[in-house]
Parts: sequence; structure tokens; C-alpha cells
Amino acid sequence: MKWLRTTITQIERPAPGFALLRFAGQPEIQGEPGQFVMVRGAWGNDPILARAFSLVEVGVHGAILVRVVGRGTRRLADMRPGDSIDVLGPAGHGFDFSGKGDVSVLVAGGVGVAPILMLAESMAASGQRPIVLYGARGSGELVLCERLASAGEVAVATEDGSRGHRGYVTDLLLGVLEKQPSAHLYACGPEGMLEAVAKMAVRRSVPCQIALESPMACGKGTCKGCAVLARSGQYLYICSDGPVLSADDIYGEEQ
Amino acid sequence: MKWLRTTITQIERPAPGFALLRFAGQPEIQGEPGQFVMVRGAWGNDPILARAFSLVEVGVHGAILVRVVGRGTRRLADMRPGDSIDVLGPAGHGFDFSGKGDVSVLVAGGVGVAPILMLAESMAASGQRPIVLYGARGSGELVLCERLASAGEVAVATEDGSRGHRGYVTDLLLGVLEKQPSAHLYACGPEGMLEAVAKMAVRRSVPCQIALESPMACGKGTCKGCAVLARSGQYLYICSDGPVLSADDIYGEEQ
Amino acid sequence: MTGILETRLGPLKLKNPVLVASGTFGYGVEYEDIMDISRIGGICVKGISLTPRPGNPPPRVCETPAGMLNAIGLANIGYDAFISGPLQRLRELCATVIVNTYGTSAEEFAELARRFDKVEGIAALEVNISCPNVNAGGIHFGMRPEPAREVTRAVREATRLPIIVKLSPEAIDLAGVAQAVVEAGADALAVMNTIRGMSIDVDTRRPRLGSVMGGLSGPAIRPLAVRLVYEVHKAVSAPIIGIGGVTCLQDALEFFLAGASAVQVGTANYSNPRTSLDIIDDFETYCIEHHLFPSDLTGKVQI
Amino acid sequence: MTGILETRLGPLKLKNPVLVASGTFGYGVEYEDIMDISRIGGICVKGISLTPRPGNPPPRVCETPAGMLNAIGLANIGYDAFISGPLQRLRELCATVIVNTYGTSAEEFAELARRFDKVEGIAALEVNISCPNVNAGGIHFGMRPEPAREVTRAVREATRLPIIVKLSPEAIDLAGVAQAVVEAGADALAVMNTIRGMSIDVDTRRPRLGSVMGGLSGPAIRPLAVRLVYEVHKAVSAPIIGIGGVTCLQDALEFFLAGASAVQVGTANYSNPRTSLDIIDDFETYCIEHHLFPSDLTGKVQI
Ligand SMILES: Cc1cc2nc3c(=O)[nH]c(=O)nc-3n(C[C@H](O)[C@H](O)[C@H](O)COP(=O)(O)OP(=O)(O)OC[C@H]3O[C@@H](n4cnc5c(N)ncnc54)[C@H](O)[C@@H]3O)c2cc1C
Ligand SMILES: Cc1cc2nc3c(=O)[nH]c(=O)nc-3n(C[C@H](O)[C@H](O)[C@H](O)COP(=O)(O)OP(=O)(O)OC[C@H]3O[C@@H](n4cnc5c(N)ncnc54)[C@H](O)[C@@H]3O)c2cc1C
Ligand SMILES: Cc1cc2nc3c(=O)[nH]c(=O)nc-3n(C[C@H](O)[C@H](O)[C@H](O)COP(=O)(O)O)c2cc1C
Ligand SMILES: Cc1cc2nc3c(=O)[nH]c(=O)nc-3n(C[C@H](O)[C@H](O)[C@H](O)COP(=O)(O)O)c2cc1C
Ligand code: FES
Ligand code: FES
Repeated sequence: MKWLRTTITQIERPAPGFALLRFAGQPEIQGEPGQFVMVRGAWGNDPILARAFSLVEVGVHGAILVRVVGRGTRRLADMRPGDSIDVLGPAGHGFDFSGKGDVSVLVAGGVGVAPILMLAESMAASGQRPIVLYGARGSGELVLCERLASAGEVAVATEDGSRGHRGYVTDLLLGVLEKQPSAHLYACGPEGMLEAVAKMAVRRSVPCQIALESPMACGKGTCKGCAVLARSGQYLYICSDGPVLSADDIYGEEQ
Repeated sequence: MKWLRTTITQIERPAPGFALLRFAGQPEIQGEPGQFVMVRGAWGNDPILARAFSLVEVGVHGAILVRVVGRGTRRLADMRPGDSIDVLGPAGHGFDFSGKGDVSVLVAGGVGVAPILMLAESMAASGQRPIVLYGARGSGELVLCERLASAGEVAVATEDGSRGHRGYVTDLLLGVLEKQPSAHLYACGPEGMLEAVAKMAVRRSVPCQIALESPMACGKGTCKGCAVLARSGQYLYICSDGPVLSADDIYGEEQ
Repeated sequence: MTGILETRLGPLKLKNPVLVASGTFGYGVEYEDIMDISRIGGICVKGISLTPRPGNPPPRVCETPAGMLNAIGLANIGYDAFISGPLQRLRELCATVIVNTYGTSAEEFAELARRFDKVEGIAALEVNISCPNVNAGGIHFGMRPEPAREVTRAVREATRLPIIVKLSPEAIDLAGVAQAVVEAGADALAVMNTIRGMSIDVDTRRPRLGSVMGGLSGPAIRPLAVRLVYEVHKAVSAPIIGIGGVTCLQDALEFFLAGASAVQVGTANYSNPRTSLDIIDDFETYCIEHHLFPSDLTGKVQI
Repeated sequence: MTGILETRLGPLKLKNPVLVASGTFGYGVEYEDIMDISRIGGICVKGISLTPRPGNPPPRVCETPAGMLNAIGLANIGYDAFISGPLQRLRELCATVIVNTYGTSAEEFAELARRFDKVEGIAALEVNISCPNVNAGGIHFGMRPEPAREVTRAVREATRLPIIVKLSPEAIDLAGVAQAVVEAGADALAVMNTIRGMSIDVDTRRPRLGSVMGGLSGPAIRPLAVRLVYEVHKAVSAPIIGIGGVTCLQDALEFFLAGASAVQVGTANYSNPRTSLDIIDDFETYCIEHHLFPSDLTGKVQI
């Protein structure tokens, strides 16, 4: 892991309320799909904590996709190229997709598309062509679809039906799982979606990795703030045990 | 007084660390030289208090000159046209220069030039041509000199001698007072300068109005935060009794 | 205005449950040029004493992270000037006036209450036993149940006006103080006044306040205030007015859920003097959209 | 490194007076990949108990204006695992280790002290009688002089290690607690731990913390911490470590002027884990430029 005081090099605004921030590596930003960085601008006392964002691109530039939901994400989305930001990472454990020969099905909900995009592109780079299921409330919240489409087979669901299937992304997943019973699942999105995906997977004994979120302070395994209760009854820490965990660990059936 | 949520229309940066912010009136920003406005951007909890700035221009647009000294002024100086700001004003009592036939000598120190510029321009508009003495640490901190020069006779002092007289603006004032014993003085600047100017005036019985500063919360006479001890032993409130006070009130000789 | 926000705090009926906090809105009349102050649920005027007070040596305010310190020292024009000046205008403007009172003895508090009892146009008294910026009275009555009870009882005997007692976060046993003042006749509790803090200018090496310490207020202290409202609500059944860092409807709702039946906006008036009106408008919309009255929220945090 | 920052807190000698606060820097070793942790004046490790503790139900942290609430519940790996794991590495890295200890009885505190007394590579013990996030021990010992004295005496009898006692802003008589623990053998005082607060998610109506309340930290509470350091410094002559919202050299200097001989950086580590090193560098420059040692600043606020 590294801590960098670096600068924003470019900002794309793929849709209202979203910003794709690129920042300079010194010399390189490293990381695997599913890993994240803790990011903060030079804005003083408030908000005081750094914010967690999944890596979307690594290399000479790193990139994160920010969805504006509160004051920290607002500040980040309002930044300009040249502004200073602090980046700590790569943090946590990413998706493990090495040597998984089977069909990969990636499920993204909302801004959960960030690590899923990087995962899809990594898979594509290694010669796979994953199936990507991407859900959002409406078409205005679907971002970076072209990039997804060049990495895999994309199917889209929106709750308001403004694009693709009207309904939940898990509806699409159900269909795919019927055709592809031996798939490997990789999912990131809101808690409700992750739970639904995980339970489908657990019920079918389909291997499934989910990228979870939790309020964080340190991002480095030290504050013990990001605990989630695992099925085992133990606490797991999203920043250091996760954010990618096996669906079984969290949503496995009671024994 | 009015409270407006308005937008920044233009920003000039007359020197590093200075910003001249123009904002839209709804329909007009009103005010007299020496009056001020309480200004705040939409930046959340910190800093929480609005900041006081002297009016530099009024009309369809208002303008303030911001010198960056801390986190609030930093935020304001970083704003962009189109950004929302809240403006409460015009507040306080400005300079009284109506019907003062004698020679007007205006003394500005540092960012104290803000109300002095507006005063000089108002005098010029009413046919007077004041003498303006303007001091700063170095030439890099002298701003808006052309506008001053078209409103009056300007003489400049810098502590480092990088422009004009090397030394204090009060050195210049001493010279002027010798030639113009019946001058009216109007001054704004750092406390030390104001005290020196005020004491020169009091000693010579020259009428002198000084624009003071003090930490403020409300800017409207209600919090009782901006007290200064007057010569009388009473507290005066900068935001409502001032900011322009008679030099006598504060620095008059002990009786 | 639908009336949906109408609020009862014991005998005290208010248009709505969003008040402005004492000391942060002057005598109210100063704001008539920029807003309709009659719309505010209640204007808690600057603490009034029997005789005028000049206040503390400057500087009296300084800013801190997401908050501020003040050591005004209860500078005020005194009872007589208040009655003959601002109060007249407040009445003309149909403002809801709550008089924050300050005394250095139970007897002084009672005397103020006795006088205000005879004055028209006052909705309630707010008894300030929690000001940290004075050498006598103030917080000294609010630290422990006994003196708090004594002051409240004296005030209760002196007036039929509704009495709000304003409590201090520094009380050694806040629930105990709350119980004592309710037993002694308080109709409602205001939780909380400021907590003492200090800030030093490292260049001059001097305290940033002329009187060294001052009361900390603003969003910085909201978590503390919400906790204390929650604790006091568990301890007493009297209505509670939540105070501390309220800047928007969300903040107000937090206090309601914790146990408040009304809130006061203090420091946020300095960010935007119209904060209370914005919250009132947003609160009304919220209540309509959620089909509820403010009182439905009181204490409804789900533990 | 000129040595200009070298600091003595009673028997405890430190490279410099800028420490990292317990619970905000893990066991220290987690940061070796991003910084030279041996440069830190002292690493107060996460509170260690005799046996491992799983901690409180999530969520355990939430953000507040210019601060945060935490209710970690002293989750830690316990004495044995600490000794055999992180401590070995801390020694290899030449870090200055201060062990923050937590027990539910004076005897547990003493037992921990007895064990650590025999372990190499520990500079001091920091006795945590101020954690607000546990049902037993913690703050319950820190509220009043007597239990605080008792715990300190037990620890004193169990070890020759320098003892820092960490105090709570919620103590009913903080100066009294400070005097008691100094009398009982504390070598230094750490002022302060967090103050309890609460925050509610108004959409879900649930507390933002799984255990309802948590400790408030960060810049928001700095004015409170500076005030308490000032008050404790007036009450006792033992060296004080100032804690609460330190983010930069200016903040550290504020604590020194108020009466501190060292500071700890807590929440600011989450903004930037290198905060302590930045402050150390800036402090050294400051001392050179101003021709002084840090100790020249202690208590030098000009009233
Ligand atoms: C491992 C990880 C990876 C993430 N990746 C991304 C990403 O790629 N893109 C993206 O836009 N967001 C991502 N998030 C979520 C992002 O961190 C939060 O949206 C952000 O912290 C909110 O900050 P804020 O100040 O805007 O909101 P706040 O004002 O702090 O809160 C707004 C809302 O967000 C919730 N929230 C606050 N902090 C977090 C948090 N750390 N995790 C989850 N919810 C939170 C609050 O409860 C509240 O409902 C990720 C979170 C984690 C833990
Ligand atoms: C009536 C009046 C008119 C003013 N006109 C102008 C103007 O035209 N242009 C301009 O640039 N500045 C003006 N000021 C000063 C301006 O208000 C302060 O510079 C500003 O509030 C500092 O905010 P900050 O957040 O940047 O600094 P902070 O971080 O709050 O503090 C930085 C430094 O400024 C000092 N300071 C803070 N607030 C004030 C204050 N209200 N008055 C004086 N010093 C303060 C602090 O003690 C500190 O030393 C005026 C002040 C007053 C009272
Ligand atoms: C400048 C100032 C003056 C105050 N004066 C009084 C007062 O006279 N009487 C009183 O009961 N409270 C007074 N207070 C306390 C406020 O009414 C309120 O309890 C406190 O500021 C917390 O609320 P806030 O965080 O919304 O500001 C004052 C507060 C400030 C900031
Ligand atoms: C997440 C977290 C965990 C903490 N754990 C401990 C602890 O185990 N022992 C302790 O004495 N203090 C603990 N503290 C308190 C800090 O050491 C410090 O006293 C407090 O946070 C105030 O300093 P700050 O404002 O710089 O954060 C913890 C604080 C935080 C934020
Ligand atoms: S965020 Fe600190 S332990 Fe995970
Ligand atoms: S700034 Fe509030 S009274 Fe002057």
C-alpha cells in the first residue's frame, strides 16, 4: 500500500451525479479489480474522514468513479484538474478470477459498476469475455456502458424500464443462472442486491464473490470500524478481510 | 438590509492572494463606502460563520475584494462564476463625506484599500479629487491602483521599498498633514496603522474617520460579539456602531 | 401554512416547533427587515437581566472547527429597556416571544419572572441556568439538582407563564437536574446550552477570547446534544426543546427522533439568518409527504 | 533530526512529543509500508486487554461535523497475540511503543501491568480509564477520583514502567481525578479520551452506531480538549499529553500553550496517516526558527 499526495489529471462526467476522476501515479497506481483506495481532498476539517472508492483504472493514472451521495462525494465531484488529492491504497482484497475457467457472470448495481468494469476489462485483457449484468434505477444512472460492452456481453435492467429489462438486475441473473448453472458470480452493488445475488448463489452452490461496503475510517485494518458479522458469528473487516468476500461467508445458510 | 442567495458573476484576481468577487444584485446591491456585507458560500459546516467584507462596488453587481488569510477567504477566492453565495447587507455605518468641503485624505493599508477605493470613487463621482495614500508590505500586495489613480491623487508606500516610498503609509501621511493642516482623514487598514493614523489626527485635531475590524458572528448587532472598548469606557459594536467610527471615539486622548 | 406544525409544549402552544436560540437572534426585531419573524415558532430573545449588562472584554467570539466559541457575558439592555423597546415592536409584528432570563440568585430570577408575568405579549420564560460565561449565576445553578430545583421553584411561584428551563451539558447529573426542575414546576426543558471550550492564537500566544474560555456551539457539538436529549427524554416526561448545531431539517429530525418536541436554531443563524424559516418550510413539506405531525417523531429512534 | 524535539515526560524519554493516539493507529505495524513509524514520538497501540475482544456490533463508526463517533468496543487481539505478533515487529522497526491497557477491574489492570513489566520493548503503559464504549471498566473508573486512584495505585504497584493515565472529559471533577491519579503514582496524564455522543439516521430512524452511543473525536472537540488541558495543568504539575482534534502543528502548539508537554494525533490519522510525521517535521522547523524547545511552550498561554 502507498500513501500519495497527488493531483487530479482529468475529470469525466459520464452522467449527472457521477464523476470519473483520474489522478497521477507516482510513478504508477497499482491494484486489482475489487481493491479500493481511500481518497481525500485538501478541504480542511469537514468531512474529516477519507472516502473509499473502488479502483476503476490503474497504471500511470489511477481512476475512480464517484457517485454523489453526500458531502464528501460532492466535494470530490466538484474538484478540478490540478487539484490536490490524497490517495491511500490499493487496499483490501480484490476479486479472485485467476484460473477460473468457467463462465464469469458479473453483476453490478448502481455505482457498483466501478469495480465490475475494472474486473470485466481485466478478464477481457486475459482473453475471457464475461457476461455483465448491470442494473440501476433508471437509464440516467447507467454509466460507462460502452466500455462495459467492449469487455463483455452486457445486459441491462432499470427499475423504471427506461432502458433494458424493467425490473431488477437479479431478474436477469435468474435467467442467466438457468442457462449457465456452472457460472462463477462476481457482484458489487447495494446491500439488498448483494444479498439477493448471494442467496441465489448459495442456494445453487454457485461460487460467488461479493464486494461489500461498510462505513470506514482507516481503510487499513486498524480502526476496527468496518466490521460486518459473518455467518460464523465472527466479525470480518471489510477493509482488510474484504471488500471482496465469498457470498458464503456472509449469506451462507444457517447450519 | 437584505439577505440574498445570489450567484458569483465574475472573479478578477488582481494579485496573488487577492480576488475581486462580483455577484448579482436582485435587482441591486446597495450600500455606501465603508459599509460591509456578510458573505458565505454553500460549503457546509466549516467554516460555519459568514465573513465580513467591505463593499467595493454596488449596483446591478456588488463587488468585494477578498484577501486570502485563512480558510473562509481561501474558499471564497477559490469560487467560480455561477457558484452560489449568500450575502447579507449592507451592514453598519459607512464613511460620512457629505458636504465636507476640505481636502480629503484617504489612507489605505493592505486590503483596507477595499472601502477606500469605493470612497475615492464616490468622491470622484461627486466632483472631489481626494488624496489617496496606500501602503502595503510590497508591490505584490498593491491592488487596483489604476482605479485608485483615476479617482484621486495616489501616493504609495511599501515596507520593502519595491514601489513608492520605502516605509509606512503613515510617513506619507505626516508629509501631507504638514501641507494640508485642514484635511479630513478617512482610513482603513490593519489595527497598528489605524492607531497611528488616528493618533496623528487626534493630536492635530484633524477630523478622522477610521473603519475598524473585529471578529464577528452576526454582522447585524445581535450577537454582541464584535465589541471594542471605546475611550468612554463603553463597548461599541463594530457591526452596528461602526465599522466606521471617529478616531476620537477609540483613540482620543485620555481626559 | 397548514397548521400541521402546531406544537404544544405543556401549556405552551406554538405555531411550529422551530425556534431561534437565545443570544443568536438578538431581540428578534433586528431581523424584521430581512424576514417575517412572526413565522418563527418562538423567538428566544437574548438573555435579559434586571439591569443592563455591558458584557465581557473582547474578543468575544472566535471560530472553531464546525463551530464557534462565545463569551459574550450576557451583554443586554436590561429589563426596563427591553420592555419599553424591542418588546413593543415584537408585539406589533405578532412575533412569539420567549424571554430568556438571567439572574445571579434565585430571588433575581423570581423577580424577573414576577415582572414579566404582568407584561403582555410573552409566550414563555426560558430560565437560563446554564450560561458558562458569567462569574455568578448561570451554569452555577445548573450543575447540580438542588440549586436548579431552587431557582425553578422560585420562578414557578412568581409567574403563571410557561417555564422552560435551559440545561447545561456540563451538569454533573443531567438526568437528575432534569427531574429536579420538572418536579419544581418546569413545563419544558431546553437541552442544551454551550459547553466550555478554549482556543489559543498560537502567534500571539493569547486566548482567542478576552475571558479565556467560552461556550462551544454549532454543528460540532450536535452529537453531544442529541445524546443528552435522548438521555433526558428517557429520564423525564416533560417536553424537551433540542438545541445544538441545528442547521437544516435533517438535524431537527435527529433531535425529534432522540426525544425532542421542538428545536432551537442557534449558531446556524450566523450562517444564514433565515435558517429557521427554511427548516419550517421543509418540515411542513416533510410532514405532508410523510403523513405525520412533528410530535409523531418525538423519541421514535429505533433502538 | 537535530534532537531539538527530545521530550521528557517524567521518567519517559521520547524522540519527540508527537504521538499517535490509541485506537487510531492499530498496532502501528500496519503502517510500516507507508511511513517510517520509528520516527513517531510514541505509538499508543490499540487498547489491549488480557484476552481478545471481538468488539461491538456494527456500524461502529460514523462521521459528524468536523469529527466522528466511534463505538469500537475495544476490539483487540489480546495480550498474548500482541506480545507474540505486532510487538515483535514493532521492536524490529525500533518503534517507541506505548501500550494502552484496558481492564474491567483494578486487578485486571494490575495483571496486565505485571505482565508488560517483564516484556521488552515497551516504553510506557497508558492506562485507559476513559473508554466510553464498554459496559464495564473504561470510563467507569475515570468518572471520579476514588476509582481512578485505585486503578492507578494497583498499576503502580505492578510495574516500574512509566505510567500515563488517560482521562475522560466526562469526569465529574477532572482536576480531582488528575490529582488523585498523580498521587497514586501516575507519571503523566493523557487528556483527553472521547466524549459520548449520538447520531441518528433520519431515513431509517436508527442510531448510526450499533451500540447507540459512541465517543466523539476529531477537530470538533479540540476547544473542549484545550480547555481541559489548561485546567488540568493548573491543577497538577505532572506532564500532560494533549489529545483531541490535533491535525497540524498549529493545533499541537495550541495544546502546548495550554499546558501540554506532548500531543497525540488521533482522528487526523484517518485524513492522512502521515499527519504525525508532518507535525514532527514542522515542529522541528518551528523550534529552530523560534530558538526554542517544545518544553519552552508548555503552559505559556498569556492570560
Ligand atoms: C470498499 C468500498 C468501495 C466503494 N467504492 C465506491 C465507488 O467506487 N464509487 C462510489 O461512488 N462509492 C463507493 N463507495 C461508497 C463511498 O465510499 C460512499 O458513497 C462515500 O463514502 C459517501 O461519502 P459522502 O461524504 O458523499 O456521504 P456521507 O455524507 O458521508 O453519507 C451519505 C450516505 O452514504 C453513506 N455512507 C457514508 N460513508 C460510507 C461508506 N464508506 N460506505 C458506504 N456508505 C457510506 C451514509 O450512511 C449516507 O447514507 C465505496 C465504499 C466502500 C466501503
Ligand atoms: C467590517 C469588516 C470589513 C472587512 N472587509 C474586508 C475586505 O474588504 N476584504 C478582506 O479581505 N477582508 C475584510 N475583512 C476581514 C475579513 O472578514 C477576514 O479576513 C476574514 O473573516 C477571515 O476569514 P478566514 O476564514 O479567511 O480567516 P480565519 O481562518 O477565520 O482567520 C485568519 C485570520 O484572520 C483573523 N480574522 C478572522 N475573522 C476576522 C474578522 N472578522 N475580522 C478581522 N480579522 C479576522 C483571525 O484572527 C486570523 O488571524 C473585514 C472585516 C470586517 C470586520
Ligand atoms: C453568541 C451566542 C450568545 C448566546 N447567548 C445566550 C444567552 O443569552 N442565553 C442562553 O440561554 N443561551 C445563549 N447562547 C446559547 C444558545 O442559545 C444555544 O444554546 C447554543 O448556542 C447551542 O446551540 P447552537 O449550536 O445551535 O448554537 C448563546 C450562544 C451564542 C453562540
Ligand atoms: C476509532 C477509535 C478508536 C479508539 N480506541 C481507543 C482505545 O482503544 N483506547 C483509548 O484509550 N482511546 C481510544 N480512542 C480515543 C483516541 O485515542 C483519542 O483519545 C480520541 O480519539 C481523541 O483524539 P482525536 O480527536 O485526535 O481523535 C479511539 C478513538 C477512535 C476514533
Ligand atoms: S476501516 Fe478501519 S478497520 Fe476497516
Ligand atoms: S457581529 Fe454580532 S453584534 Fe456585531
